[in-house]
Amino acid sequence: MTILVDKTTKVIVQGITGREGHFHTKAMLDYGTTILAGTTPGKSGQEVEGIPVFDSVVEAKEQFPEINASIIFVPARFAADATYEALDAGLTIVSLITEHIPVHEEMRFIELARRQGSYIVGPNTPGIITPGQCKLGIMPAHVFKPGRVGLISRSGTLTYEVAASLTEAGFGQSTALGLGGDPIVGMSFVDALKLFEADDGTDATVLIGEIGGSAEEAAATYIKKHISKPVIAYIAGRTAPKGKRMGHAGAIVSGKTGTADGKIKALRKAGATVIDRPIDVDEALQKIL
Amino acid sequence: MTILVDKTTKVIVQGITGREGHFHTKAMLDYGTTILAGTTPGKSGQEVEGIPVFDSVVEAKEQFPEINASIIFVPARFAADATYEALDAGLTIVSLITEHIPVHEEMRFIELARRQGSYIVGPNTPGIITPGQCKLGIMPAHVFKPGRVGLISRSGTLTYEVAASLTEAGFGQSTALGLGGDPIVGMSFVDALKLFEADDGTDATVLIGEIGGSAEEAAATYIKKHISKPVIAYIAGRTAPKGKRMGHAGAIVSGKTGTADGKIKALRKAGATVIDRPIDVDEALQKIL
Amino acid sequence: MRLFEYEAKDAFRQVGIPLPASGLASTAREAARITEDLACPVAIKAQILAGGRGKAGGIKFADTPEASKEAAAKILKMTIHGHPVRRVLIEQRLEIKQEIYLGITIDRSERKPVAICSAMGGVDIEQVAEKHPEKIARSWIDPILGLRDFEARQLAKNAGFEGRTMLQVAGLLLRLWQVFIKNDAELTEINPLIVTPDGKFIAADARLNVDDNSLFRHQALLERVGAGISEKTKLEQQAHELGMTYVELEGNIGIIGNGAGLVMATMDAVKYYGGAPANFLDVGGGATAERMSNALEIVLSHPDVEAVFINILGGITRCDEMARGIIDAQKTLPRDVPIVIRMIGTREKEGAEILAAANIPFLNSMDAAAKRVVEQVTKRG
Amino acid sequence: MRLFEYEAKDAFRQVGIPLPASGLASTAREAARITEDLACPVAIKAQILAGGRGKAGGIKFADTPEASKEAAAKILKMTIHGHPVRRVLIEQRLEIKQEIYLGITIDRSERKPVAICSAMGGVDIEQVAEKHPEKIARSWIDPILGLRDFEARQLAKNAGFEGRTMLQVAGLLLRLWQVFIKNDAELTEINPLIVTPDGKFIAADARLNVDDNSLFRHQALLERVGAGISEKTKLEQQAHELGMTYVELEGNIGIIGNGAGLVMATMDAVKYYGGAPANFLDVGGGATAERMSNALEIVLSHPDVEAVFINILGGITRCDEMARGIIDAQKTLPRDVPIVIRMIGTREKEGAEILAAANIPFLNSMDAAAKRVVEQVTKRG
Repeated sequence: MTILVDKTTKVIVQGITGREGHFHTKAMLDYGTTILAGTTPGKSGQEVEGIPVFDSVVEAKEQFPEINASIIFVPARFAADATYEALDAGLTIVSLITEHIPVHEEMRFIELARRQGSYIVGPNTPGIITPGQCKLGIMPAHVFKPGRVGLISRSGTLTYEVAASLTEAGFGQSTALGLGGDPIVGMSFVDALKLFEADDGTDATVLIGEIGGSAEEAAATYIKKHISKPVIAYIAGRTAPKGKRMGHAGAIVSGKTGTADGKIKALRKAGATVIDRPIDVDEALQKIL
Repeated sequence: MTILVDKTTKVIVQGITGREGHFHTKAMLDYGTTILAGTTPGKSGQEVEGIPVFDSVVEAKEQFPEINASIIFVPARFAADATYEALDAGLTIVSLITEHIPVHEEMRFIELARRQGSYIVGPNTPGIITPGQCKLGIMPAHVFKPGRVGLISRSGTLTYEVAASLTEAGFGQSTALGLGGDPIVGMSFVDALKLFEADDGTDATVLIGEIGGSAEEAAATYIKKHISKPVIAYIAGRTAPKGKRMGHAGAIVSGKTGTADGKIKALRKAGATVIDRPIDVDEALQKIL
Repeated sequence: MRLFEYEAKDAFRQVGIPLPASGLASTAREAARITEDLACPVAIKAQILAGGRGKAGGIKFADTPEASKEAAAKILKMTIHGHPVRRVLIEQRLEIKQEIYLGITIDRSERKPVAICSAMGGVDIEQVAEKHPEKIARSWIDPILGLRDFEARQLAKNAGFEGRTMLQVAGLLLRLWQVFIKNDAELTEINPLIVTPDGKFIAADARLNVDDNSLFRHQALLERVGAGISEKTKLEQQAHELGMTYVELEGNIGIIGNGAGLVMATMDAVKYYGGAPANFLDVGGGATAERMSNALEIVLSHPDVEAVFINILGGITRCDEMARGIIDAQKTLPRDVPIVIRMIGTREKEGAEILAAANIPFLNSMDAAAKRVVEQVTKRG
Repeated sequence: MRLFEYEAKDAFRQVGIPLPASGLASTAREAARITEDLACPVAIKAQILAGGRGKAGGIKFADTPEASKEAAAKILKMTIHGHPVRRVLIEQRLEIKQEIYLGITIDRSERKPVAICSAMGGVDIEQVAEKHPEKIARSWIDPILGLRDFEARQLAKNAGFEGRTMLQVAGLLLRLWQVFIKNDAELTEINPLIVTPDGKFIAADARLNVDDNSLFRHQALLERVGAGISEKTKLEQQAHELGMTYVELEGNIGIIGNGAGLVMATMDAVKYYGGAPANFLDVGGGATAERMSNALEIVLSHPDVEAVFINILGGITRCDEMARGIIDAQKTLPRDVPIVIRMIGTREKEGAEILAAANIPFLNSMDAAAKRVVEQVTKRG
């Protein structure tokens, strides 16, 4: 009915006693997310908003074996370890809010997640929300409404922008997720498109991309081959200057991918509807659904 | 009918152009082992005893995809890499002859083998022989004869000693293998006992242990629970002095395991026949079979 | 963070990658003395945090200390692509039989390091990649296991090397991998790796970019960053130190927003209505009033800016904080330009009250705001 | 290879494990000067490659430089468990609130590193392990992923530490893991890790054993080995340098064989017939004639040896080589003792011919040979 999270999701908040952790624990609880435990090493025994704090995920799982998802607010230097810990404890959904994590650590925990089949959403993500059921993130909840449009984005605030447009136009969302703003992220457009395609609660997917990398090009290839549901895409950064080149290696690896034009062309060619402005999502969906 | 290797085994010799590699390639070929290829990085295109030499296992496998086992004669500094290479190429049996490999590397490639379900026999092993079918090792072949007794040993020369006694007494071997003389080895008594138990070509197993470690104690525990076929055991080192203590940690980890007496008691308790001298294996088998 | 060539070469030296004999000079006299010590023909190479110095005249050759002094004097007066040359590297000049390319970077789509090797190295490597992609061998590396010896050999072989040469190139790839790992690199390159007529392999140029997010575990680099030496312009550097991302552009409409994607979308919207952004400024997530106030100051330091579009979509970022920042900044702004504010999201009501109290209007729609700010500039112009 | 305490502490210092202030002295005068510099009560600790020095009087305490000088002079004259004391470590004496045990070694049966932590550290840790196994927490470490922070914290917690102390102990475990990895250690221990009355954690003793097979990648240690400093006796060291393993025992029958298991079985067989082995000597795999000849010399250097049993089972090792070695050795042997040879396996026929030509008898059965050698000694006795 939705992807990744729903009303059965049982959450642990890693870094719950920190400023952000505490603030968003309250916001998620207010939204109705089932949070069973939190961790901050060394602070076992405390409580935050009535939620018990443990030294480790494993200890929390001893008391609440039903925990299956984590949201991580741990500072950058310790966030990789928190992610390893969540994976090691067998959690299948990790919403990794922290930004500025060393990229070498990111590659390692993403590889580990891939091996065990867990999803890491992020790092540097606003998280995941299944409106009306579960918010595993830091997004302003009021711009989202339950519905049947899937929303995937590489950008945080732009997700809210588009969600607000959708909601205003009467199109609720099945699930919305930010993939994360870092060059390396756990979940890709392709991973999310695959889940939305299989989800009978989703009629169409809105994909919000931006310049840089080749995630949108990969999505286009995948859409062409495997996606039957309509895809609407918006690519930010058409007018942005070319980013600084990452040596010859960067040019060799990325080839001609990375520009807004290239991404837009690839997505159009794959059958997606590409819109020029976030507000155009309304009209595009009207035509399709 | 046998374990690990038989007449269908297709072998690659890693380090084939070295002195030992070359010598034993000839000996294995003489024995009838099917060797399809050899490797020595940088020497692709050469031949050794009529066997083509490749730069890498992957390249050899391109030409001979049926290769499933490797024997490694690569010098200690490079042997770990050769083992990673064999595992990466998907080989399921690796007979690792080289000794003096750094123990940290050993732990790593043994862990990798465990993950993918490949067997590493050794390091520092004489290898594996299924008499009359396949010799994937450096043992003097004439002391082995085809038959129905499985032979597992931690020691090289002691394996030959017992094999010679068995052969002389008319007990041939289904398969004989040296687990390797290093403190850390890939295959354990338990792994081998499990295979012999399942092998309908084996009637009884001879286990040759020695002081140090707790592999024999682990074998005893396993025999008691899972092994229905007779096990005859010989433990070398009853009169050896206690080895030098490996700090407090060594004592904490090993506890009371490691002595010949302890191992003998454990094996007797598990129902194994423990013999005092290698030549007693004949009499012991006569009684049992 | 990009390192200077000489810094990258220090990192190379630590893992045993062979380098030309060299010395670093910040004056022409030093250059002469180093050349005398080296006692061989030398290359004098501008040390700047940008590429393309060769074509810009930043590399010269000299056979004598006097010629080296003269060349260094010239280069040390240059500014290349906006970067003043403060130091030159004086290096033994090498005879070249072959130029090889070796590089390791991060493949974003695979989320893995990728090692790249080509027997056709040199300045034209990107053209080789485009026209003869088969001449460029790649190998993706398991980020947990790292580059193994056999993988390095296979990569060298795939690039066309054989026998002993294959082993030598593989050995250098493994050392380059050490550089990559030890320095938390995003990128490291040897281009060209020179093969001399007598068969030696020497890294003639060196490139090393370190992941900014890893600087906390590289004390020495942190100190250099503290000293303000980087490839960024002054305003970019200033913004960076304040926790924001700022990039200067050619237009006249200042752009401030929270979140890179939103800022890009804002620029696109401005362009959609015929305007031209003067900059990209992302205040980042959870910005404070002070940061917003700093952001406005930075944007207005750019003399071309005729109007500013502030686009706030509150998530972690709170509208009330942003509103306070705007009001604080307006008290001390150097110039009076129209500011168009779009604000929705977390604490929108509180933010609205703060702006209303100060008589500052704002809009809810990004699109409408983009249209308005373009009108402001057109009206003025 | 076992390192001296001060060497282990150097390795600890490099990863930031806190240590007492200290200095190394090889004379009593140096000890006095170091004590003066430290300006605090000190411990004077014998630096030997063996345990149990405390109970043997190898650790003394002093409050003044004079007392330190006196204590050092005494210790520097000692020989502890066969090891002459060449140096003493002069260390700031610590006040002790608690003694903690931290160790990492290799678990042979799990084929993984295991980290061990106990709040009841100190010299009696092994008794704690025996009587209160629940007081000893262990954590097996994935050899590819290494010890992760969260695992170190869990281990500290399982050992009974909580809150800030848990984090501190975990931090030290992670540093000890760095020592383990960087040094290719078989074992590294801090015992005791002292907690001072003001809550500081300091490694009072340090243990580090490096894997002999990894020495090629630890140049500094290789050099020390080259200098002949080790925990082995002179003969053991000599055999080691020749590529053999030799251990001195109490009996009178010299034992030589190829392969550790076979040598042990040979000793067991000698014992079975009432004899007593004088040593364990494994010539190793693929030994040459020269090595066999050296082996005989080493065994006969032991004055108690009255007969020698050479047990060769040819695999990699070739009987002809061994036969040649025996003949070479006999020409120059210091003493004339009966030598019983058992020989089968690779090139047995060639070996037999060589021995026959020299009129040296040999047997095929290990058991028969064991019986014969015991008879030889009994006959003589």
